Amino acid sequence: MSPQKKHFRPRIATVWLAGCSGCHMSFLDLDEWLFDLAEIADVVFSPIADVKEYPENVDAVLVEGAVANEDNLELIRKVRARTKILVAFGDCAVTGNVTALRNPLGGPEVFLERAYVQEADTQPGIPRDHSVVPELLPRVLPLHQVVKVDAYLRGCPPSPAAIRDLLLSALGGEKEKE
Amino acid sequence: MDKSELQAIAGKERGARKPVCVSCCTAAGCLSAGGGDVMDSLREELSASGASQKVEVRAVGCMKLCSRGPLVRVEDTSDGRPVADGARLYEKIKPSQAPVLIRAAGEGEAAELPMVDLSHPFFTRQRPIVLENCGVVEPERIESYIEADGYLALHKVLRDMTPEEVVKTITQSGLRGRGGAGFPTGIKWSLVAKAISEKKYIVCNADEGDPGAFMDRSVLESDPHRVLEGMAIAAYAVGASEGYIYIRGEYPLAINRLQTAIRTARRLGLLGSRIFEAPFDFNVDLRIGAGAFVCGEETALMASIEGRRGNPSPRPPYPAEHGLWGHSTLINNVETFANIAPILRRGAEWFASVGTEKSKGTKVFALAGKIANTGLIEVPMGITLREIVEEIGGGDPDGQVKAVQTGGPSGGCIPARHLDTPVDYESLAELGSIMGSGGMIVMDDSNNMVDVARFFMQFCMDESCGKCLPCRAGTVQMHGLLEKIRDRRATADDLALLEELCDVVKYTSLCGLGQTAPNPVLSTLRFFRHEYEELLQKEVTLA
Amino acid sequence: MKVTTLTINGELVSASPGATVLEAARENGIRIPTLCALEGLSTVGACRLCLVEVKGSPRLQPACVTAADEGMEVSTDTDRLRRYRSMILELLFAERNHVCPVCVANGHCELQDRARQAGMDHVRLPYQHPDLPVDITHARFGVDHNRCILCTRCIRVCDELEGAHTWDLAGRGTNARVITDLNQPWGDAVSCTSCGKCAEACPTGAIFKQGSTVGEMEHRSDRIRFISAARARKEWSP
Amino acid sequence: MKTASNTATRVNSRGNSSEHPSGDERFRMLDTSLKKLRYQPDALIEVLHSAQGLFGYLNNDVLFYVAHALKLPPSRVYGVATFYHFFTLQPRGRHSCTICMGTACYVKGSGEILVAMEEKTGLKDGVTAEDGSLTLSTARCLGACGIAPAVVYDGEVAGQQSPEDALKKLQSWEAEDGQE
Repeated sequence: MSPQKKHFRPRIATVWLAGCSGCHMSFLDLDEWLFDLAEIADVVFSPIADVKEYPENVDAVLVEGAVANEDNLELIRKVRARTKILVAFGDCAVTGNVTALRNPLGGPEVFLERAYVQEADTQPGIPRDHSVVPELLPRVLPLHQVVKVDAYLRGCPPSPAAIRDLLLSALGGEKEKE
Repeated sequence: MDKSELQAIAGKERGARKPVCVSCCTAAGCLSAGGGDVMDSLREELSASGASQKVEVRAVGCMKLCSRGPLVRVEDTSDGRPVADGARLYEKIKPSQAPVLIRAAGEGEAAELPMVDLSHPFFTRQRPIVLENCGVVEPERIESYIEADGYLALHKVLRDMTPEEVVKTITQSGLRGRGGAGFPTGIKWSLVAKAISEKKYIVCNADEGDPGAFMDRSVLESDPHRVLEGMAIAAYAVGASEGYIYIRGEYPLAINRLQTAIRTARRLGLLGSRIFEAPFDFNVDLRIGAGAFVCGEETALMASIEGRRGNPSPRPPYPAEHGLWGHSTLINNVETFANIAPILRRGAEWFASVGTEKSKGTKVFALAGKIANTGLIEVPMGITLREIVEEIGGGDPDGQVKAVQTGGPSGGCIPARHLDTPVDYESLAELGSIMGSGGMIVMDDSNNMVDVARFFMQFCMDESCGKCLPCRAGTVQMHGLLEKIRDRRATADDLALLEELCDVVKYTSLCGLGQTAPNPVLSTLRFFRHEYEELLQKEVTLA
Repeated sequence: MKVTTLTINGELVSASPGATVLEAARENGIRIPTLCALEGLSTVGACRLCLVEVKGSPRLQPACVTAADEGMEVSTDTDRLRRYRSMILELLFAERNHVCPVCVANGHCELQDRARQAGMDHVRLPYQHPDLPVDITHARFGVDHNRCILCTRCIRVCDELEGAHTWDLAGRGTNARVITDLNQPWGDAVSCTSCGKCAEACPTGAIFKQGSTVGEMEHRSDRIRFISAARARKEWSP
Repeated sequence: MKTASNTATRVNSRGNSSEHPSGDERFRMLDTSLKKLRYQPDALIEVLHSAQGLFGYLNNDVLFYVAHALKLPPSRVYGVATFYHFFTLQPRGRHSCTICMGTACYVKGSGEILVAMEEKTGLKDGVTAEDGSLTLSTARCLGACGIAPAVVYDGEVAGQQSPEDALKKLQSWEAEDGQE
């Protein structure tokens, strides 16, 4: 990452929790506008950038996906603590959407059993090492049930234009504050 | 049937009375404590003792101090003694004590059994109008009611008064509906009287649904004819010829006694056609509820009488214009009808002299909860809550009275510091509660107010009919939030959301059940907000 | 009978004799959101979205069942009403499992439309996530209870227009469900004539034509109005 | 389900007072109630009360029979039967324990009795054990507030109950049933 320049240069991030990555695909569909974005902001964390640790002092973040497991929970809390504007990015983040379809059917054991035992081709058994498969939360939650959310971007996925408009208004707002 | 026949029945009844009367409570409260066996033993013992020339045993209704049941009262009027002098009330009587009781009664002595002090404020502070016959007349014998001036008011109305005069009397008495909301009864009657309808109906709402309320049940079990007489008078006043009593299925004894009362009244010509030779017909049918609190709401009640799901409908149209099967219908509750005969017998002025400026007469309460004397009380309007709780109720035996809950799931919790509030419609409303139908539950330190609010919300959630969205889904969400607060998982945001939901459900629900469902939350928030706030967390906790 | 004159949102408007506030508003191009109301069917006043403020009345009135009276002053779009409507919609979305992106009615759904119009961008209340069945035993139609908002349009159209009364409501409160006959699979419901009016009347993706996939179920609720007018008034105008 | 419908139709086509093909006497008794209520559709709730009195619960066969007799749509009969708490569509257990949840009982601890019973039996309010031994339920208010908290064991009201009392009663039933 380049060192902070004198004039204000927003630090933005995107985060992928429990979702299909479709929202990120839509983000990437902004194509050449992404170059324009790079002109005005630094992307400091993203699944499409090789950064291991979510950094401090992020100005705005797009969070795709719902909170479904302990890893998601740990990350979203960290993201919240280190970010000024947190955007629930797409329907999974806003409502739980398809990822929350498991909620009506019972606790996580039901699904682990189905996925790793009943449907297993070889070596049935639920992986209990949570560094391999993170522990599932009892229920899948939309972001705002876990942390404070500043803006909501609906859509499955949100259209590239909607993402661009939201980013511009979020960054514009931050810029004015400087 | 004419007046002389009525008087003849009363005279015969009086003539058959014995000097010593042993009355055993056979209302549900005492029966559930074993009163039925006590009654049987007393009867057996009396016939075995040979004292039946001097002593009689009567199966009467509720004697009010339910927490000490089964209750047996002995009145000795031999040697011309006034009843009050020779009355003794025995408490917690067992069948095995019948011989002692009967022997003592025969000999004009007090039995060595635990007795209730009849000079206690529980009895002396009461003002019986609705309950004047309660525990005195035999509910299963119409003659007993006639002896106590029963059906005289109906006779007077049919022979000497025009329907307009009857409505006017009720209006002048200042009687307001005893079902909860307190709508002036006279106005309600005049609306139905004026309505143009091919047919009109009278409905008695006996779907007493508030948890912790048993006033109507006690009246129906103890003095059913009083309600029938009130309905017949109402029918004459508004021009109806058919009536229904919609009664909870959970009250088998009251149903049974009403059936007996209707049958015997019909046999004597006090129901049916040309009552008292007047051009007036009136028949009453029972409709048995099947367990739905919402059926206390009048449009739901009518749907249920018509054999449908008890879903309320938007008002207007009101039942006075568009009621049962589309006809003009008058709906009053049990206690309202029970006030009618005395008002007509003794006059509107007499009735209006009891109570306060805007709330006339008396109110029956079922006093229960953390209090020494649990039971049925009838007090003049305007009496303070403190007098009821501390004097009549004898205070809390184990702890400190914290709040008094009135109005059931539609009402609120009034904190101890407001105990000097007079009991009238307006004063209770000012404190965010309602008069309600008469449940009065005393709570102490051991009751957490968040849990009390949650309890009532669960009730509303279970009883919501599901027709309108705010009540159906709103009660579920409010209940969830209350649980979350109680279980120390909620934040200040959750409390704010709860308050917003209360506002929405209160103002957008279709019927009274939903509109009042937030009341227990709002009133506990108003007076016991700290109990909520103490439970709040700073951070979000996941379940 | 002459027309009624009343004020809606400060504007003097006239309404046909006997019109409700909702009809009066529509005649004058004023939009009041509704869900349970459907032209051609009886009104029930159940969804509470169409509540309006009437001057002089302490209570909010459902426009669909309130008569437009001479001289009435009605407000349909105050801050308070907007706040209530938004919460009502949140309550609906939280009650069952409305997953728009995989719904047959996505893009043609009255619930979705109302939410968009109300500017409701997220649901603050916890989702209840009830476990509800989908019944596809009928040869041509299906019912997905996850998407049902209990507006009872299907019940009314089946009873009032088709006359079969296959549908009704069972249970109560939050456990209420639309059912066919004795709560048996729709395909076994002998009273059903398979006319499809319930599918046209349904405001969401709850009742759908079999074979439709995401976004393909378009309801023709105007047909209900058409049939109703034809039956009642012998008017066959589209 | 379909057989139920067919039997009911056949019964109706032969007139209301004919025997039910199942030979069940109780249908004849239900006919008596129906006749007394003049087959009025308005009397649906009364008819369901009688039917439940006769059969103990309302199964689909009975509901179809009632629907045909009153000329009502089956869905409406089902809707009414499931609206009211009093009606049950499942057979009840051999024993019943009904805990009063009226306010007076609740403030005196009936909630704890319910929790204890639910934990012990694994049943929920309104549910009958799979082996048919027990139905656990709650009542809105028995009107026995004077003896709160009240519990009804097999139709007998008992006052001033504690969780221990209720569990003891449960044990005595288990012992009884074990002997039989």
